[in-house]
Amino acid sequence: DTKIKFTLGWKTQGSDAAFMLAKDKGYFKEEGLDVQIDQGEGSGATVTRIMSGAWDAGFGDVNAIIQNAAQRPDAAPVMVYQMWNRPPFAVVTKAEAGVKSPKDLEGKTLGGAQGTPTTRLISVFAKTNGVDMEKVKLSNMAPNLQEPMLIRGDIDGAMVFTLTSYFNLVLNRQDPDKDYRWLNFGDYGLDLYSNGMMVSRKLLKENPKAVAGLVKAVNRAAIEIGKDQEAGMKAIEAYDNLVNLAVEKRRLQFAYEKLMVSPEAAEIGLGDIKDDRMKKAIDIVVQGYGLPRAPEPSEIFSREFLPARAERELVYTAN
Amino acid sequence: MTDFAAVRRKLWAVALIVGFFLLWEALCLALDVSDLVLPRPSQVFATLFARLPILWPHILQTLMTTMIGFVGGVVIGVAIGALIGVSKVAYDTAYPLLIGFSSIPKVAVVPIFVLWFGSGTVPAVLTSLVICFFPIVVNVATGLATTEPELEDVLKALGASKADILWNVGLPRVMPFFFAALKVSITYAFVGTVLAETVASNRGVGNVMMSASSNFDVPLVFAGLFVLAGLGVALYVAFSLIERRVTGWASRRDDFAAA
Amino acid sequence: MTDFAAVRRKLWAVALIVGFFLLWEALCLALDVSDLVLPRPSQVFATLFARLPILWPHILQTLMTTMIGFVGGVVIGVAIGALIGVSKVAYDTAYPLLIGFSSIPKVAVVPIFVLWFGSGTVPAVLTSLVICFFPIVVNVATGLATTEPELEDVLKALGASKADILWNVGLPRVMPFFFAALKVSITYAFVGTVLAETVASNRGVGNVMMSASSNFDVPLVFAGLFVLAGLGVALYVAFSLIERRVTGWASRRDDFAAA
Amino acid sequence: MTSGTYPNDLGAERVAIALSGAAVTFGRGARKTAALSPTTLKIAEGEFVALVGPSGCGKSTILKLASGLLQPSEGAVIVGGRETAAKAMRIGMAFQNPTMLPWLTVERNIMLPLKIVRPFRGEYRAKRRTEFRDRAHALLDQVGLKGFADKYPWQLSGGMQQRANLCRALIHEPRLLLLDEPFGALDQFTREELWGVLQELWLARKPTVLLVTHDLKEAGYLASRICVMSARPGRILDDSPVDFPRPRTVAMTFDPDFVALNQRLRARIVEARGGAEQS
Amino acid sequence: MTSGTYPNDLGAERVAIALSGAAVTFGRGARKTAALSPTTLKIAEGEFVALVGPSGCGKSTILKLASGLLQPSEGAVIVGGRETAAKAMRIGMAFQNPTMLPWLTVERNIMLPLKIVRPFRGEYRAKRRTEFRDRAHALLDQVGLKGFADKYPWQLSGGMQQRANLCRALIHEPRLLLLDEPFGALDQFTREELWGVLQELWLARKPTVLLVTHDLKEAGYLASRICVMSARPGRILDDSPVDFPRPRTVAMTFDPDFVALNQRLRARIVEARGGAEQS
Ligand SMILES: Nc1ncnc2c1ncn2[C@@H]1O[C@H](COP(=O)(O)OP(=O)(O)OP(=O)(O)O)[C@@H](O)[C@H]1O
Ligand SMILES: Nc1ncnc2c1ncn2[C@@H]1O[C@H](COP(=O)(O)OP(=O)(O)OP(=O)(O)O)[C@@H](O)[C@H]1O
Ligand SMILES: [Mg+2]
Ligand SMILES: [Mg+2]
Repeated sequence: DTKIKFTLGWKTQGSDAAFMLAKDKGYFKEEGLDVQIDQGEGSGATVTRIMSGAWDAGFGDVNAIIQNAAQRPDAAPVMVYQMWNRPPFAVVTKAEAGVKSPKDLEGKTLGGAQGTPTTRLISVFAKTNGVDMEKVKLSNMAPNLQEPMLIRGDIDGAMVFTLTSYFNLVLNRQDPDKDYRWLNFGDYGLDLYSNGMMVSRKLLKENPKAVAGLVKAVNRAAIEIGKDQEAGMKAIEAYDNLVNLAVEKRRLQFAYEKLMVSPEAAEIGLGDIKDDRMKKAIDIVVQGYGLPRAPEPSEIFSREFLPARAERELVYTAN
Repeated sequence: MTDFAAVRRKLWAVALIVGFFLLWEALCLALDVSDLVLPRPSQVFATLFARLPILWPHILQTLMTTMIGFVGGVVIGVAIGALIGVSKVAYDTAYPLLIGFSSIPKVAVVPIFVLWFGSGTVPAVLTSLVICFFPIVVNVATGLATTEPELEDVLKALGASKADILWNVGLPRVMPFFFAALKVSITYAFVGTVLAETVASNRGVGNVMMSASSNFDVPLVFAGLFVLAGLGVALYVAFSLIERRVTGWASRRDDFAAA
Repeated sequence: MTDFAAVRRKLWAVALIVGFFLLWEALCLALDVSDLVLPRPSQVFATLFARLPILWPHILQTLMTTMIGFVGGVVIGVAIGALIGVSKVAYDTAYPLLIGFSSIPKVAVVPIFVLWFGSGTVPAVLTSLVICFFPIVVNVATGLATTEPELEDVLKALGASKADILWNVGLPRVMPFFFAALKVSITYAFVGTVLAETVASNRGVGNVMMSASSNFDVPLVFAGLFVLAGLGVALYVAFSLIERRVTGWASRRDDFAAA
Repeated sequence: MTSGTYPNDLGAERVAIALSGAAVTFGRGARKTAALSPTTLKIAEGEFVALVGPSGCGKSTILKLASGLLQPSEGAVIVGGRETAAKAMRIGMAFQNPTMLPWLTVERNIMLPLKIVRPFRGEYRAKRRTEFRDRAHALLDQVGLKGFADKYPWQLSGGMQQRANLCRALIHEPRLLLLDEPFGALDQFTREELWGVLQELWLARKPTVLLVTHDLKEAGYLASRICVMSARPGRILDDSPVDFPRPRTVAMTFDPDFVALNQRLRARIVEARGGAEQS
Repeated sequence: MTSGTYPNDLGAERVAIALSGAAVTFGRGARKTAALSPTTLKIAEGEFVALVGPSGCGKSTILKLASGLLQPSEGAVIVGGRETAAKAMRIGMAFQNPTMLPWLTVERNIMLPLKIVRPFRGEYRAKRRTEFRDRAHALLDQVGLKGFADKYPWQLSGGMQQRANLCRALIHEPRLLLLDEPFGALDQFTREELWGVLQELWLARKPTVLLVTHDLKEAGYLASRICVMSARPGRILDDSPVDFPRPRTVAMTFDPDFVALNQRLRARIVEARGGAEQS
């Protein structure tokens, strides 16, 4: 079997179920792959981890690929399966702060973890929506401090990943729907792609068959979980018995509902992208990160390994 | 000192330690501190006992990793310390380099280890090693450098080699401070292991704590901290027993010869 | 030792340290190590000089934070160390608690500080303090516990109080090991500050490194590391000068009386 | 045996040191070592008592009892009417092994008692560079250590360390002087010079002195009373007054009476050794 | 002054120690202390030389030169034909201050030379519990320390430590014995007993001995030659043979010839002190 070192985007989360299921049910094995799944340090760090050569593939943020591809086109990994069709980037504020539109952020203090896409893109978000960044105060903090500081009122808003922050608020005994307002970047002109499965250029060049196998197995698992989340949760539990299964199941469903199921996915199938949308997304990132050049979508994404369209038909039923 | 006094002293100490936890519990209750910020010890112990079966393999993993790193750190620490303590050039060269290296947050070094050795146990062992050897170096070197020349002269007059002197005078003389350094080192060894486990490992107490903390399972985070503290104290107790035997001469305990 | 020999020794040391960096440079070139993993020293220094104006306020911030935390740590460390070294009950009580606390990765403690004191300098100072005082406690306590009773008897016979004995015998006796502990502590103080800065702060070298690392600007990360190493070494040199004056008696350098 | 035994009942005179059946045992259980058999000894204020006896018999132990460094395992020790010696009397002690603090110069070592002992301690900061310093230098001159004030103790020879040690015991004009073989490492001439210094000092201020020595001539020259101890665990075998007039001279040590005293004490010591020294 | 000066030309006899104009200075610049003036001294193999002189004159310094612990600042020191003393001869040294290692029991301290010195070191592990141990115990018995083998050094009295120190210098049957006031802290009787022990040992094995002492009687009893040193920085003033027959006895020390020798040496010392001791 080909050994593959695979890194997740973060610690075990329900939304990673597809990878666990593919491993658990032997889909990787069927493709002649021996995949070792490691927990990650952040979906941006997945890119550096793969670039450093210590991992072959991983689940991470496409925007980080864009950033690196602009500077080191030969080293940056390539996205081969765009799992999340929509961006999870958002600014969350307390309902009582009365932030109804981006413009209301002026005069507020926002907390964010350095280097996360949300934090990096906040200026583009502001510019797109006519917010004067001079009037917004930014404060750095570790990701797991954002929600507590928001709850305590040390900051007025947090620049977050919806998928993570929503459940952090739940875990902090808050009601994220009733008491909080979410400004999703996707709803305010930042129509970006986000996490998916990426592989190293080395693996791509030396063992394309393995890449194809990887994509096939993960796709099969992701489609399956769309119909049966319980199966995914079993795989999660087998991988890491420390997680809060109830919360992780909700997170898994959140990922499907808010990030994966979309008109675009229904049109082109799970895992694929539209090149013109990607081109726009690249421009946003280039602008937001102040990159020296705009890479082509083909440098970022390869659809070469995607299974046939029919196999990528996502049917999601919550259960 | 009579046996009775010794027992009473130990009881006092136990009472004070228990008192510390009771105070913590009481303060949390009185100030109504959220368990998301600082859980009460009773919650932490409850979590710890409830989750112990799941935690157990992680604890063993962390303990094993730490012990390997620690033993390696001690060996290397003593070797470098002896070198620095004996050679002036080594002192002038190695000290600045080691100080510089030690001032660097090890979290920046872990990725390099991961790259070279893959994720998992090896980088954790190495992190634990590099984080824990410095206190040993410093104390061994200082102990050797401050050894009374009179004691060394006893051996020199016999035509002893440098190694003889190191072995028969330097090292015994250094023992009390070596053990002092061990106490510091073992705690840092745990910190190193946990650090590496949070960065790049799927097992170990560090990993548990990281995932618990990203799930805001604060009592579990603290259960992990208590486990680490407990492991640290357990090893400290083990060293103390050895220390009593080996360095009793230095504090001239009356019961030393009899022990 | 003649002055000439001392100078030659220093030159040797400088040559070896420079050699270390050249070796690193050469190995990186020979093994074609990516600068994403381990930049060459030349790249790091180039980045450092190019970015120095921007880095400068951060360096000052980190240095100041560390110094405050370190001074606090030293004061508290000496106080607790003296207590433990003198009182048996304190020894039995405080040691396990301190060992336990020290075995805890401080990264787990920083968020608590941040939630209590807000982000910024205060939690960084506290982190630096709690991370650096333990080596001092241990060495001061050990030094006091192993002080030769004969020396204490000199004062006891004069009817000296415990404080007199501590001040006139205990502390001078402990000095060499106190300075040894300072060397360990200052490095940990930097680590603590940087740690807190990475968790929650808008300034400081830790913040710079965090943002550099999220930008994949590895040479800048290493520039930060070099700055930290440099600060550590600079403070070490400062302590060494004091140490020479204060503890020369312990190594009985021939040039001590003349210094 | 009562022939040479000094009346231990001091009557109205004030008692400086009183050991009442004081015994010292080190260690516990099987490792127990008796260092001193129950010993009763009274020393009046202003007396000069010399303590002689075989090596290991407990002479230093008695000095440590008198200075309060050691508590008796049995019996009681009262110094200056109190149980805590140092509180009751200003004590000057010269230890058997010179115990200079290695981080202080000879001068600072010698001034140490002034830093600690009342009433000097209050004035120490003010006078350490003037009056106290001069006093230390004067003492150093007297013992032949002129010019060594700025040296560190390990830069002195054995005999010089011993002399510095003596200076430290004298500098604060103690009322009780405990000297443990203070001249052991000195040549005969330096020794005799220092006898003179010590005698002068005693005549001038009349402190209580307890001197341990192996030199019967020294004991006879200096002491007003000589106690002979048995081998370990020691007890006091003989307690004789020395009645030669003061000031005494070295020449006096050749006086037949003096020689006779020496001979008698020597005989007592031989007798004492007979039983126990082989252990 | 040549009256009592021993011919320093040893002819065909093998030279054990040769100091040729060896001088020692400590420190540098303004802080320079001359510890020993240029000194020339030859000691033949099997000689027993006693060194006497005022405190601080450099006696211990000469011993350290002979043992190789100190290098002369001027001149040369050759021991057993070589510059590195310890390589040339098996040396036994008793330091002036007992320097027992505090972490070892008395027994282990005494056995230390056997652990270090060839040919014993190879056999140390095998014999430390049997033969070597017995040897240590036998020595301890001889100096009157039976039963103290398992104590730690700080559990001994001053004089007992000194005796243990002597045992350590003797246990490995050294060819060169350097003794720095080895009986200083002992009472007269223990001292005389140990003179006998040392003389016997010397007669049996004929090691070269260099003994520092302040006791002229001791020097006369033990030595075959006595060197008198001047005050600091010392040099050798007088070098006289002692021709009394062996084995000598304590009674012999009352012999008129013996007393005369003592008196003559005493006069030389007084003369030596006249000039320098005030410094
Ligand atoms: N700390 C100790 N532990 C155990 N035994 C001790 C200790 N101190 C002294 N002793 C024992 O007590 C006895 C008396 O000791 P002390 O020092 O009083 O003798 P001394 O009369 O001063 O002898 P010396 O003339 O040799 O100095 C000795 O046999 C010694 O072994
Ligand atoms: N390490 C040193 N540094 C400076 N001076 C020293 C050192 N060691 C010895 N001296 C000086 O050298 C001189 C000779 O010392 P040495 O120990 O040889 O004297 P000694 O003849 O043995 O005297 P004593 O009979 O008092 O032991 C002394 O004046 C002493 O101050
Ligand atoms: Mg004594
Ligand atoms: Mg000497």
